[in-house]
Amino acid sequence: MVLALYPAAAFVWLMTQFGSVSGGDVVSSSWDWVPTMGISLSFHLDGLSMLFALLITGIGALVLTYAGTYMKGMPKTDRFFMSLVLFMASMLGLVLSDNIISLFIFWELTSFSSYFLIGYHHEDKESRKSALEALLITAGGGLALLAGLILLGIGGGSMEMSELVQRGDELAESGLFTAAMLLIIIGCFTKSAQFPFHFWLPSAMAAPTPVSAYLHSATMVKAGVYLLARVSPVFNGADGWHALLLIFGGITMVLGSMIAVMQTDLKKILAYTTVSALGLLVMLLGIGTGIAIKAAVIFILAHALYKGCLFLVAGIVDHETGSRNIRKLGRLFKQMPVTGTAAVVACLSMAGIPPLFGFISKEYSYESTIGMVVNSPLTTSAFFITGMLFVAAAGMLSYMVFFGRRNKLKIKPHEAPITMLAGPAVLAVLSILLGVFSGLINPLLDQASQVVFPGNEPLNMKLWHGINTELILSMTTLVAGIAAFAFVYYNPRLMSMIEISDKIKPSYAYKQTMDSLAELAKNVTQKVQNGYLRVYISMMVGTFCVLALIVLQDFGIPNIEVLWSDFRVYDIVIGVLMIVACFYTVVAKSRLLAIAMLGVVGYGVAFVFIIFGAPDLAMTQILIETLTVVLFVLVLWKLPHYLIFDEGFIKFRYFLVSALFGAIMTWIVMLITSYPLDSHLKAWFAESSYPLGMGRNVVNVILVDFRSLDTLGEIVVLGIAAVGIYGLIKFTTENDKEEAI
Amino acid sequence: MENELLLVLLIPLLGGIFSLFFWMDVKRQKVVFLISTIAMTLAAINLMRSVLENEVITLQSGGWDAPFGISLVADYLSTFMVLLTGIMGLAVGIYSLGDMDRARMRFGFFPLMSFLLFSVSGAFLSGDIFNLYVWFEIMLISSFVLMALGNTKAQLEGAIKYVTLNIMASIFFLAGIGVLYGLTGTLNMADIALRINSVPDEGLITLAAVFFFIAFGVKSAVFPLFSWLPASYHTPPVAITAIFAALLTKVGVYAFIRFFTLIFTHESLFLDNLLIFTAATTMFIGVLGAAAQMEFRKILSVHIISQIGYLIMGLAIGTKLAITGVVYFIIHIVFVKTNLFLISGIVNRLKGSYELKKLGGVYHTYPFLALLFVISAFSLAGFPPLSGFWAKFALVKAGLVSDAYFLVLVALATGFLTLYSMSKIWNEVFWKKKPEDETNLEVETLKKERAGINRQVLLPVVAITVMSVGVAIWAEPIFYFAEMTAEQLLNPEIYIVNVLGVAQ
Amino acid sequence: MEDVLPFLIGGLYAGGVYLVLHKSFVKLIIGLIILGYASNLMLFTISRITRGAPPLVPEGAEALVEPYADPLPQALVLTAIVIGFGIQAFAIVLIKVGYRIVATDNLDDLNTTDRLDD
Amino acid sequence: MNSVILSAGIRVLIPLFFLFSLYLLFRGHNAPGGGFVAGLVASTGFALYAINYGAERTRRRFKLKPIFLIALGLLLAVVSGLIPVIAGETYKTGLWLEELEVPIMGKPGTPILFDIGVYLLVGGTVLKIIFSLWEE
Repeated sequence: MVLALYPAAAFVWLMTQFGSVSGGDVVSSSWDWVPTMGISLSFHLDGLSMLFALLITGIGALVLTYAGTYMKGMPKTDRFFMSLVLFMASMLGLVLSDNIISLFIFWELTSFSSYFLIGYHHEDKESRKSALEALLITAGGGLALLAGLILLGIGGGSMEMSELVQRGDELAESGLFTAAMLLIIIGCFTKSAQFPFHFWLPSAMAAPTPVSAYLHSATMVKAGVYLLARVSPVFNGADGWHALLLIFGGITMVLGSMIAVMQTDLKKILAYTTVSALGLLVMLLGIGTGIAIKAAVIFILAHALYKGCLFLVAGIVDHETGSRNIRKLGRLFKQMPVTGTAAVVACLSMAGIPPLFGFISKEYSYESTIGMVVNSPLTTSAFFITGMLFVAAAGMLSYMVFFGRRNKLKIKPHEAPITMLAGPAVLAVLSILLGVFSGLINPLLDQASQVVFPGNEPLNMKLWHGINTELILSMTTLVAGIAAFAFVYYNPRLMSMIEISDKIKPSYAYKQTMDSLAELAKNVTQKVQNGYLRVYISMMVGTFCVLALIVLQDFGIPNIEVLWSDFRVYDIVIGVLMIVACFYTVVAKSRLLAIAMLGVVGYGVAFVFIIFGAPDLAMTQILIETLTVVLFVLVLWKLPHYLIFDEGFIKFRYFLVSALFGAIMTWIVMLITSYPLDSHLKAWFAESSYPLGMGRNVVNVILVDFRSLDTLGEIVVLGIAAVGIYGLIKFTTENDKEEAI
Repeated sequence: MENELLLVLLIPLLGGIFSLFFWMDVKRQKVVFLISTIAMTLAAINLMRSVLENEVITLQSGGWDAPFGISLVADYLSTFMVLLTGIMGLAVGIYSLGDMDRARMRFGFFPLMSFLLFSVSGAFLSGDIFNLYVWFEIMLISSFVLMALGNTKAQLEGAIKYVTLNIMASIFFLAGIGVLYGLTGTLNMADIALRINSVPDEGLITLAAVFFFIAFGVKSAVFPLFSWLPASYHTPPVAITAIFAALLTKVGVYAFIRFFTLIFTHESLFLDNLLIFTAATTMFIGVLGAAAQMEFRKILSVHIISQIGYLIMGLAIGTKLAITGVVYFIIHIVFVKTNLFLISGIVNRLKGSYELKKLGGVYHTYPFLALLFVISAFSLAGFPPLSGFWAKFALVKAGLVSDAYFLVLVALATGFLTLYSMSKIWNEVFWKKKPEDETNLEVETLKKERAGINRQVLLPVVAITVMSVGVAIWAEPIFYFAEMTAEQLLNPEIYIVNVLGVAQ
Repeated sequence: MEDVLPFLIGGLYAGGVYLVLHKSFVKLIIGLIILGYASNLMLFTISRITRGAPPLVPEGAEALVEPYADPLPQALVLTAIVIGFGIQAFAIVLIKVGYRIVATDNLDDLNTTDRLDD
Repeated sequence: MNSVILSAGIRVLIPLFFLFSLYLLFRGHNAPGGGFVAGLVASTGFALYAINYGAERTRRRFKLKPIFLIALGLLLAVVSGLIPVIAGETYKTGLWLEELEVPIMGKPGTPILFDIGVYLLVGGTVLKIIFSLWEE
């Protein structure tokens, strides 16, 4: 409750700026955050930001007050309020940011904090699912948005929105323009629940009602609309911009309102009408004429006022009666007169009845579609259908809950406490007040429309425009809407009358996508990570062979003719002996033979060292070889009897891989040794060993002096190996006995 | 100056040696380890200070001029990696004081950790390819032993694969050293960088690069060479996994960066494409692996792979901005990934399991732990304003500036799947109610809960979280440093001149 | 012999890889050891070899007298041999202990740690 | 394995092995040999002893624990590099007593000290491994 003071204070501060911003001034401040990356925290308060900021702080204060009572007695409210305040702050940051990256940061923060708000009832599986759905969709769109914003920044050469909007032409030529636009649109569509991403919003009704009232009517879902409005000076007129917004906005709008009237859950009705309203806004932005922008700006405010109010009312009803089913509710007005009045006022605004603010908004909408150049009958009828269904929905929300049939409730409802009533009451009063005295808000909305559509004609809201096409349309809508409501009212099974196959719903597509993603993840992982060591090894060796062959194809097969030029018998003998021993090691059927042959190979290597002037190596090799064989013998009798034989085909495949590998290595050695070696090191060691290193055995001098660091490392390896072997052998057997060695 | 460099290596080495003298005396080993790791971190800070002043510090071991002896080189990148090594060693060390079982301590856990830190720092500082091989081998043997220490069935199974595949990688490494020496007749990296231009055919250099690609590819766990990692990383106690996750694959990546900015700088379409392919597949297949797992630590381990993909992506793009992103990304994942591992360990202490199915309800009972997890997990998923966002942002921007749209697409999709896998953990471990059917486990759990969180295990987690949030909020100095590092890496002359004295 | 060595190296590499691709514990370790020989020999050979003439400074002389073998690769190979020994020794014991605890003689059975649990 | 002849033989052999290993160690700087090879030879001697008398008795006979040898060897190797640092030189710079000429070894200096460290460590390592395996 006390928390409500923060947004209230911010609201008051904003109001102090009201005059100057309405006058067209821009309040801004900036702080370099990460200049290396071109990111600053720069804030910018113009008409559009002001409109949103007022909504965020104003409704925020009301919602916090409301939630203080609503959430009483629920668990972990402190975490809840923490998330809510975080959300509020980030939402405010979003609409005030001028730097597109800091805007994005706040954008993501709203997704983040809303995840926790939607998942408040996290022990409930559905709640978790809804929260995740909302998170994944908005964050997925966020990724597109990030790419889009960066492209925008690269194309426009600035990260500041206020500069970018002035560089529309420059951007249009940059080639990144269309990509940036598409990506930003995707981001906004996900956030603002546009078709086909709309379904997360109704699911998000799993959140406590104050959250829905705040996030899902007035603020978060409008962020997408806000950003579209913000960038529309850049994209207005671009190919595809209008068409995309019109088509998707239109579908969302009509679909949303149609589904809304088929619902019985109060919050679901509100959610779908919100979806529809967001579609309407996107569509208006898509029309993009001066008048459409005005309509959009007005509708943003109108919708926030009545929808916020209705959500709060729904919360009160739910709270006091324990039910949100409109078929079970009814005649609550007597017990809840204040709530009922607020709801009725809000519904009238929603239905677009004068003198409420919603009426003005509807007039402007009609005006903008009538003024459209192309397709106006189609858009007009879309508006008409939506308007009609809005009227019906308004009837459902007010008449069916507060009047109409007797309710089927077990408990006797009573009016909510004042703290909960304040919110809906204030919002309802505002709906009336701004409708009658639209001049109060006119300058601000005018500024906002100027921001979205630079050079727009001044806005001049009036309740009464005289009798014109818009008014006639409006009235017809009303009549049709009442008829629609009657139809809904007397057909309680409307929902089941129209069967829509699950499979064509986007939510089904989402589920399918997530499932198939999980499936794909599983399949790929099982294939790549199948648990067979030999497959891993062959992947490694195979990769090497492929890469090496690609490189080696530029080189010819080295010349082998020199091979027999200078041969000595014992060389050949040793070579052949080693090859044979190696062969026997490979094919031996007994462990002992294999190890004996291995020893032969090892001593053979030592012999090679002797031939080529490396006595130290030979000595070491011989000693090591002996030790290895001893080691082997020590552990051999603990090892499995030889050997499991693989099937012939696999064996053959492995044979091919290893033969190829061997051949490549031979090829490489011959290739490299066919070039002369730059031997500046060799010469230096030859000369310096005795005078500088005080030793005649150059190899030893290198080991203990010139490159003694290597030797140090080498002995560390040995020491660790000893510790490791000790641990391997003793760990299980003598776990905690005191150790003697 | 050169002794400042010496200290960061000498301290952990002496720490390890003295721990060996106190064999089986766990108490003294603890003290030695703690002192030496703190001292090492301080020495690393000191070295960083000094490197910031002097750009590059070189220690010519034995006083022999390069390229005849072995050079140890501290430039921005390597110093920064050493500093991270110190910090993570200290953090994980403190954690293990509270978490590691006594038996493992008695069988050399502390000296092994010291040697591991010693070898990792050595690998970062080495300026000589064969010497680098030696550091790799010390690192390998100590990680082998740490991996297997305890002889549980899972550990041994994992260790056999880990050991085999890494020995194979060493074989490629050694062969690669042979090829490079055979081509240039020298081992000093700076000297090679100079002489590689006179190799008769650039194809030969590419051939050498293939060897190192395999060797470092295995160490850093890129596709299709990463198989050892999912097979083994989750098997030892969590402190060991955490230090491996923090450092070992990063050494591979470091070697990649070093070799591909210093030595293999010739124009090669083949290598460019190879890196791009590797980056994309590693990112994506890695994160798919994480999405498929249902065990806390396995998700985290497999996920390491996808982040290596990001780092390779930066290297593949190769511009200054991209390398800057890579440097920042390294800080980010080292902090965040280590932290997540440690948190999984704490959850295991509390609830007695790593299986998502058996866990639940942690958010309810341990909100603070949940908060720590949320910060790290969402940071990993790239949520702003946490460090993961900056890391992703820099790389994505670098990709878009350089028209690497394909890589950016994969990177973003990977980010999405990362979010998916992290939220899976969050859902199952923290939000979900604890499954009630296993009553026996419950009793056991209660017993464990009393031991539960102690100061030693919580302190490092909190500290790392603070640091990771710190580098996000104060991203500017880090990015500034990262940019300097990138600049230094992209101008190898600085390195060469400093190591060889003068350009020859 | 200089010309035989590349083939010998190739043969050792091939034999080693062929062995490690088997399912048997013992073959795995023998294969790794052979691969170790192969890479040591490769490092030795590829750095160019000189017959006879170990790099020992004769009494009375100050420097090596031509022809002499390049001492540097020898030092490297020596280090590599020793390191290889340490690591192989550990691997041998690891495999032995692994065999005892995992209780299978088929490497293909070692796949519990990779398995996806669902 | 406790045959009298073998025992007697080993009793003679062990000092021989030991002396030979020292010889290899010190001549290493000027002729084939060196700390590593020498360490292996020395430990082979002890290993023979162990084979004959069993690890338990060998261990009792030689008071030094292998792990101590390992640590000592490492320490010696490190310190041999540190002495020049104290003298103001770079790490591991060879310091020589130039005027001294010892038979077999040549001039004594820190690199020789380093080699002795290698020798001790190798001995300790091999003993540790063999004892571990033997006792199992």
